[in-house]
Amino acid sequence: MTSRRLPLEISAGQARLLEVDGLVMRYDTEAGEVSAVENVSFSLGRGESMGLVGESGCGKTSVALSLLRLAPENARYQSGSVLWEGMDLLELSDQEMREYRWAEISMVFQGAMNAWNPVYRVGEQIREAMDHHFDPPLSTVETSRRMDRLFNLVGLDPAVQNRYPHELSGGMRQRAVIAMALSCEPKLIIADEPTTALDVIVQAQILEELKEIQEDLGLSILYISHDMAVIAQVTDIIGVMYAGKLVEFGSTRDVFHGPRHPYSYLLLSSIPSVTGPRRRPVSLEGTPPNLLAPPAGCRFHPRCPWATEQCRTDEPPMMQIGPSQWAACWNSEQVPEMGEQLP
Amino acid sequence: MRLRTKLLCLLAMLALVAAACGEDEEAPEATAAPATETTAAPAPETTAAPDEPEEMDEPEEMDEPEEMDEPEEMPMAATYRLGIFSAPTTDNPWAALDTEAEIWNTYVIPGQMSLYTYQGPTYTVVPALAADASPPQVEADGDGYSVTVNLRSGVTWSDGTPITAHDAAFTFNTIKKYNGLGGNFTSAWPLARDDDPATEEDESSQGVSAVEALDDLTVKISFNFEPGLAIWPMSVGLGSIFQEAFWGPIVDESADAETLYAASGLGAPNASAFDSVEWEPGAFWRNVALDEYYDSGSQYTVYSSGAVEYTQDGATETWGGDPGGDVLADYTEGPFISESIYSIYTDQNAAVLALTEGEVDFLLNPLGLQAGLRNEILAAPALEVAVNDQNGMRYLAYNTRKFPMSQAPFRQALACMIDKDFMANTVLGGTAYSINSLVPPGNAYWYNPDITAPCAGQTSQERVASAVQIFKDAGWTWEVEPVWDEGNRDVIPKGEGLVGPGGETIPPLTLLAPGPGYDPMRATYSLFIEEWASDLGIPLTAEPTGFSVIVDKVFPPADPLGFDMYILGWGLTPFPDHVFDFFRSSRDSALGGYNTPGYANPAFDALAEQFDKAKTLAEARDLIHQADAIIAEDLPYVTLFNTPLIEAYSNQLTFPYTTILDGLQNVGALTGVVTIS
Amino acid sequence: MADQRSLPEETHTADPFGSQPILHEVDSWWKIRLTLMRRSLRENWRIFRRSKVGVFGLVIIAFWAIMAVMPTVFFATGFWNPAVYDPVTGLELNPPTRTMTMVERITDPNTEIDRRAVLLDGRIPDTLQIGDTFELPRQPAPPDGRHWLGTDPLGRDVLSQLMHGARASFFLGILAAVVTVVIGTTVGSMAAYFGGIVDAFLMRLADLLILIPGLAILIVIGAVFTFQLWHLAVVIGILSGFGGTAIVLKSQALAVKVKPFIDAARVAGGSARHIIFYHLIPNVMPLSVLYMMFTVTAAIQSEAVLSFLGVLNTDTSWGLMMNLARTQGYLLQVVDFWWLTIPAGLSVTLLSAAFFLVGRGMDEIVNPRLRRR
Amino acid sequence: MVRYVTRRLIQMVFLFLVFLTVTWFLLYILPGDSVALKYAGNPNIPPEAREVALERLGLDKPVLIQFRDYMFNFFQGDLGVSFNQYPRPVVDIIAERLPRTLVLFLAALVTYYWAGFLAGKYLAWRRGNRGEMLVTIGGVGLYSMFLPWFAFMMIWLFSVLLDWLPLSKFLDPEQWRDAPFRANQVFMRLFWVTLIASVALFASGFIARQTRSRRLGRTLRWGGGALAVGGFFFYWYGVDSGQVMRVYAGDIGFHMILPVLVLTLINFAGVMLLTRSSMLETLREDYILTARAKGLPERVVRDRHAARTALLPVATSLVLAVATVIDGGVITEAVFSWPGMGEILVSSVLSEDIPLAVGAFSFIGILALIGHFVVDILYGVLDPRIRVTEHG
Repeated sequence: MTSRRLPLEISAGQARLLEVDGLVMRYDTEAGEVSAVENVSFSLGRGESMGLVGESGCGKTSVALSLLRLAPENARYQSGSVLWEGMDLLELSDQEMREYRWAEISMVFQGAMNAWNPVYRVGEQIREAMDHHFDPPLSTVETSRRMDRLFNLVGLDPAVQNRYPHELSGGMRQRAVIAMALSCEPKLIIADEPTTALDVIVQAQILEELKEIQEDLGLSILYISHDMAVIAQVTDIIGVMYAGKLVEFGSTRDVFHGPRHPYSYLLLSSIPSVTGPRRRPVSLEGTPPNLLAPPAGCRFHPRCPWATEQCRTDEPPMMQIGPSQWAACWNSEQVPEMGEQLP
Repeated sequence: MRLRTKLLCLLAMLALVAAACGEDEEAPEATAAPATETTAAPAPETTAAPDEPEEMDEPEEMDEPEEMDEPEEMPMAATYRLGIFSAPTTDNPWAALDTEAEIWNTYVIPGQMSLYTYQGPTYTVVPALAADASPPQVEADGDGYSVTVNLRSGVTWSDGTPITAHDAAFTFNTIKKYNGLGGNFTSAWPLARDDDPATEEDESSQGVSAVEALDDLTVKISFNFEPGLAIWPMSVGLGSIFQEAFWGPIVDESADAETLYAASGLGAPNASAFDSVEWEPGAFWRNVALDEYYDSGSQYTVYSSGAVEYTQDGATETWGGDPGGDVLADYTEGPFISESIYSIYTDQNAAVLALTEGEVDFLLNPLGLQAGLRNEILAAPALEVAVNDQNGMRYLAYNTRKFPMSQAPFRQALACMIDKDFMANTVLGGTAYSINSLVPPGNAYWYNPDITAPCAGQTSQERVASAVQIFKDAGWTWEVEPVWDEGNRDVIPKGEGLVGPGGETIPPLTLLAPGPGYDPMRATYSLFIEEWASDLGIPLTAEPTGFSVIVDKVFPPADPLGFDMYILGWGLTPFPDHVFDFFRSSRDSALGGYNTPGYANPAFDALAEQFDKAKTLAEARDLIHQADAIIAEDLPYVTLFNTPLIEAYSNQLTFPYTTILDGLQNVGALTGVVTIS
Repeated sequence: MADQRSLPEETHTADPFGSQPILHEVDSWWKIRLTLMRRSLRENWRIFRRSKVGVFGLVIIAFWAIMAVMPTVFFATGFWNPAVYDPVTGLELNPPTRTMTMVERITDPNTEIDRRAVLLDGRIPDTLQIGDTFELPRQPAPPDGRHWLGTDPLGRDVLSQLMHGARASFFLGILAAVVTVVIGTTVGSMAAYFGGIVDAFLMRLADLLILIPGLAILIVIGAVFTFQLWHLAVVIGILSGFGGTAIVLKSQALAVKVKPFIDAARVAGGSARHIIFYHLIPNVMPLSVLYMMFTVTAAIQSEAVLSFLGVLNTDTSWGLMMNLARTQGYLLQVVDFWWLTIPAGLSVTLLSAAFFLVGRGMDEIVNPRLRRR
Repeated sequence: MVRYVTRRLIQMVFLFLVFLTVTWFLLYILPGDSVALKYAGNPNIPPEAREVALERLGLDKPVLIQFRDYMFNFFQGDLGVSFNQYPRPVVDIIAERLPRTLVLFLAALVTYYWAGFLAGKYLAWRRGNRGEMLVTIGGVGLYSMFLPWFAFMMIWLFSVLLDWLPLSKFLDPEQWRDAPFRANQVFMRLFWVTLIASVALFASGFIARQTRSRRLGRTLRWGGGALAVGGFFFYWYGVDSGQVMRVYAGDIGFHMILPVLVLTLINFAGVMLLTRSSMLETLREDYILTARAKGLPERVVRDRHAARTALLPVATSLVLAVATVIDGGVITEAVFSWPGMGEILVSSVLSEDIPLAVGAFSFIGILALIGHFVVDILYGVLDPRIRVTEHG
């Protein structure tokens, strides 16, 4: 299958910061080869924010880790490229890649508690990143000045840096994680489930702050979440992944209002809408496929209510549906409008 | 961080080691400065003959000039390095004779004086402090008895002061002060009870009532009964005498024996040619030769008859009868070494390595070397070997208080089945030899060569026949009589339903023996005895078990019927009064004695009474021979086997004799007369 | 499996029965349970197989298991005559001999006898003159066609002893392990389930057992009783089961205790005993089996050391073989008498290492966090 | 926290009492008694002498009185006098033996934990490496080696064949002839000097960790380290008392090499496998991924993040092992002729020397109790998470 880069007019005029092109990544396991990321392509510009959604195990985190080349050691990149400002990250040496990490792309990990090493103070762990990425190294005074600024930026008392991770509340920890992600002035932050473990109020605050920081600093952010609501709130572009494949891609607005892939549709419909028209929540039946032996044709066909014979045999390519919307479905026209009752 | 800490600690440790080892040239200076008390030079002082090529690679032996204060006639001055297997526990000679009566303490602590002493290699009793060639006779004296002993002049303590009758009296009074003390004191110096007169029945009331110094060189020992040979001279005559000048003040201050034992005895005057100067607990003990030893240069000639010719300052005495037979030893008293160092090896295998590697010259071990080392020590060019009889025995004991062990025919028939030579030569692979008498052949004076094993020299077939005959003669019967089947070389059928002459059936019997972990020889032996017993139809089960389990069942008098048979071993003394102690009815273990079989034989007891009163060695020997013969016939014990005592020593050593009962270890590896080339 | 971070969190307590808490009233309950067990066994075997060291250990154990069975076969088929090959009372009556020559000064102790050797060996007539030759039976004898691993100083077959020793080791190890598991799981589960005073009592008791120095206490007990193999097994089982294992299993059981299926069982009217034995114990069992393996290793080693020290009262064991070599002075004559020390020493190492390796392999089953991704 | 510690202390005392009681009675019920065992082999000792001996040792009194007296004295600091080395106080004997055992086994412990930790760390880090199986099997093989036999083989190799190291014992008698010190003084000095140096090292590292400034921290860390090591050497080379003792300390150190080597080879695999498991678990933690994402060099990720946290269970087991050093020496001490506490333990039990045996046991018990207590505290120091849970 040929890979096609998706032209994105949505944010035309900006230089592409990140272009992922036909990325195929597999895990070697004893049970066989797991097809974790299958021909995924997308791109992201400066200052844009993008969301990747999908169920657990659909490969969104694998994509994110691929950007940092941090996938587990049994991962193999079959084909495709990850271009960062035109340079293929997959071609870099380990040493070069290490220099890229955090300085260019940093990450806010899911489950902020586990992202902290419990035996070191928060400040130490942030300082550590700065120590390795500034050349010439920052002076001690400069480091602590920056540190104070970072903590102020994420709305934390700078005194927090002298505390241990477990001494902080969930919200504080997550803010500190963001501070850490910002510490080396990256151009892109990957936020992997940044708010999953938090209560709704803190969640909203943090998302708001992230958004502000993004705008202030002109950052790009790649959000990764299974929570459509979160994505809708903060992103410009959205990609929906299913079983290692990107099934729908487009501006957040378009995809939310008119999903054209059955999976996106069902995913969105499963969220009860509080504000929109009242509708019966639709449940997504079945379980995601076993990626050791993914189904032939469209990977979603076993669970798709609109599946046809073609879906079982031929894999649908990414097709442009609207001006800023693409979907990989043979029968995208059959997908009902949001709010319509299912037949 | 912790990791680095550990690393640095380790490095520091290693560096320290390297530093300390690498800079030996600084060592003497560092040592010399604070060296304190001893007479010997701090640095290694041994000298080797310069033409000895083997010594060339040990530079420190060449460095120092020869010690000049050694007596002129001494050919060599060297360090005698000995290995011992357990750390000494005390340096106090009193404690070493009482509570700390361990062989390891005895090896290292220089000996005290006594009136008479054993002379190796024949164990003849010869004068030490006493002047009379043979012990004077006990005479009636008022209510009791006494003996007056004249002492030699010129016998000195290691501090140079003469040993006098006052020291002997002091020793006795000290023992008396502490109510007899314990351990070896009790047997060497039996204490007369003051309150009630001695009686024949109560042996514990008999003893020494006083020891007085009539003058410096005359001591009078009083008894409250008429002592036999076993008490005078064999106990009291050999008892240790301590120096009053040193110990007197300590004894005065010590309200109880505990305080006396707690006093340090390092450097206390003794009567040997050595002084203890250094004790590093758990590591080594060092004795240094005296500059002036009273007996130095005396000549000893020992004959196989037991006689000893002693020449000091040109005057010759003859001890222990008329010289006769071969000359077993002919030597001059030393010391010819400057010091002896006793190193502690807690494992025998490590000690043997030390011996073959030349780290020590001799290993002091009451058990000698292991039989399996034969090849190794024979192959070692630098080692000489001495093999000797052990004064001991492994034996099978019957509980004669119980049926069927109470029946002599039963004991005899089972003993008849036991083929001791087969066991020793074949099963034990020649590492043991069978014995028949209660006094082993190595104890030549007392050994009774006429005693043979039951059914000696018979084949298996004949043994079965003899055993069956013994039972039949005594009126025992079988349901199925055991028959030897020559074709299968086995007893087929085995005996069944053996009953006594009165129709008594035999209850299941147990044979206790040390487990294979403690002594594989006796464990295996017990299994063979079980097999032979079952051939005859005796329901005997061998039960190899813990040593202390057997001791507990056999010795305390709580339940004299608590065992059937057992196998253990004895280590013995040169004077074989054990022959009577083990079997006379008054020493029944139920009464706290050592007659574990509960053997009661009036004829034997009568011999024992005579032995108590015996005055001469010849008389005592005759009684021992008779007693030994009775036991060999009546068999409350079946003596089984003995192991030779194998000793190896550096070929640099020269001993005046190496053939001696219980080996060279029993005479302290002859530190006083050994020479080292 | 695809995505490292979205793996369902595997825990120690993946409970195959958790979904059927009410099934215990049903007749087919056992059948279901058996099926589940078989399935989980198959799954566990699949995981275990991946651990090379575990499989390696299993192969060694299998080898020794065969060794342990062999004597029975040899005796039953008459290949071995018990009178000769019995490990305790067997005796080679016709040992190989060698011809020795009496010499003045020895060069080769294997073919020549020093004059001094006459004294060393009771079987050599002391009338022998220099130059005479003499046939001397060899005991211990080196390996030959009859005795593949030679004979020991008492003329017994080493191979037979080795095989019987394997039997003793298995018996000891497995008995100790079973005692460990029974005590460890019961005590751990009870402490976890009841908590409070029961917990405090049991755990303090466990602390007490941990305080006791193992080897010394075994020697004490060895002095009290006629210490046989099974005594040792039980004591080691109790020490390790009640001590360390119970404490680990208790924390495990505590984790299980808060799982929903326990509540469900309690709501369904399960008695304390029922819950402990049917729900808690099966769930801590895998971990306890792991400890069982380590107990086997410890038991084999303790036996060897105690026998070596001569404290234990057994007929045949590897430690006892070493003890005999030690007390007879063959321990350091590795080159000349290798068959007395190397086979036994190596066997102790091999078998205890094998159980340890199997334990390592099982660790990966029990502790999924150790598995390869 | 205070309440927790108090409660623990009370529990410890109670536990110790029970332990003492159990041990005492266990030894008491042994068949026979010290006197019987001692006199069983000597037929020349009359029965009266045995009674004298029994009375002297207090063994003629009723059991409960004996026990009461023992406990009463014990808690007044009087462990009684040894039966077998009468009238030597038990405390004296232990004081004679303890320093040797401590120095040897602590040195071995530190070495094999260090070796095991390093090996385990690399094993986990290079998981799946071809060497992994080899190292594991080799390590386990050594771990299950039959200690006495292995020790002899090593002695044979290093002392006989290669002749590099001394055969056994802890000193060379000929070198110690007229030594101005007793070996125990040297052992104690070795112990203290090394301990002070280690504590100084640890403390400087600890303080360095607390400081805000990195540069100061680094200076402190290395400065403290240099000072500790320098001080260590200065003591042995510069200070008079150290200089004089150095030769003797060196001799002891030289004799320690082989036993430490043997113990290390036998034991490191246990630590190695523990570290490996612990490290493998740690490597699955998210913060390792974070550390990598931060672009930290692999060495930093491994040592600072993975190994540091993986150290926790290893350190715990180290402290517990310290508590058991005394009884671990039974075989080693015998083989290397290093008479220490292990030898006491066995010989006192075998000769039924109750006061000495109970004394030695109680020492082990106290050490073990303290060890468990320290583990709890140490966990708090190493893992900041614990500190808080304790408060709450």
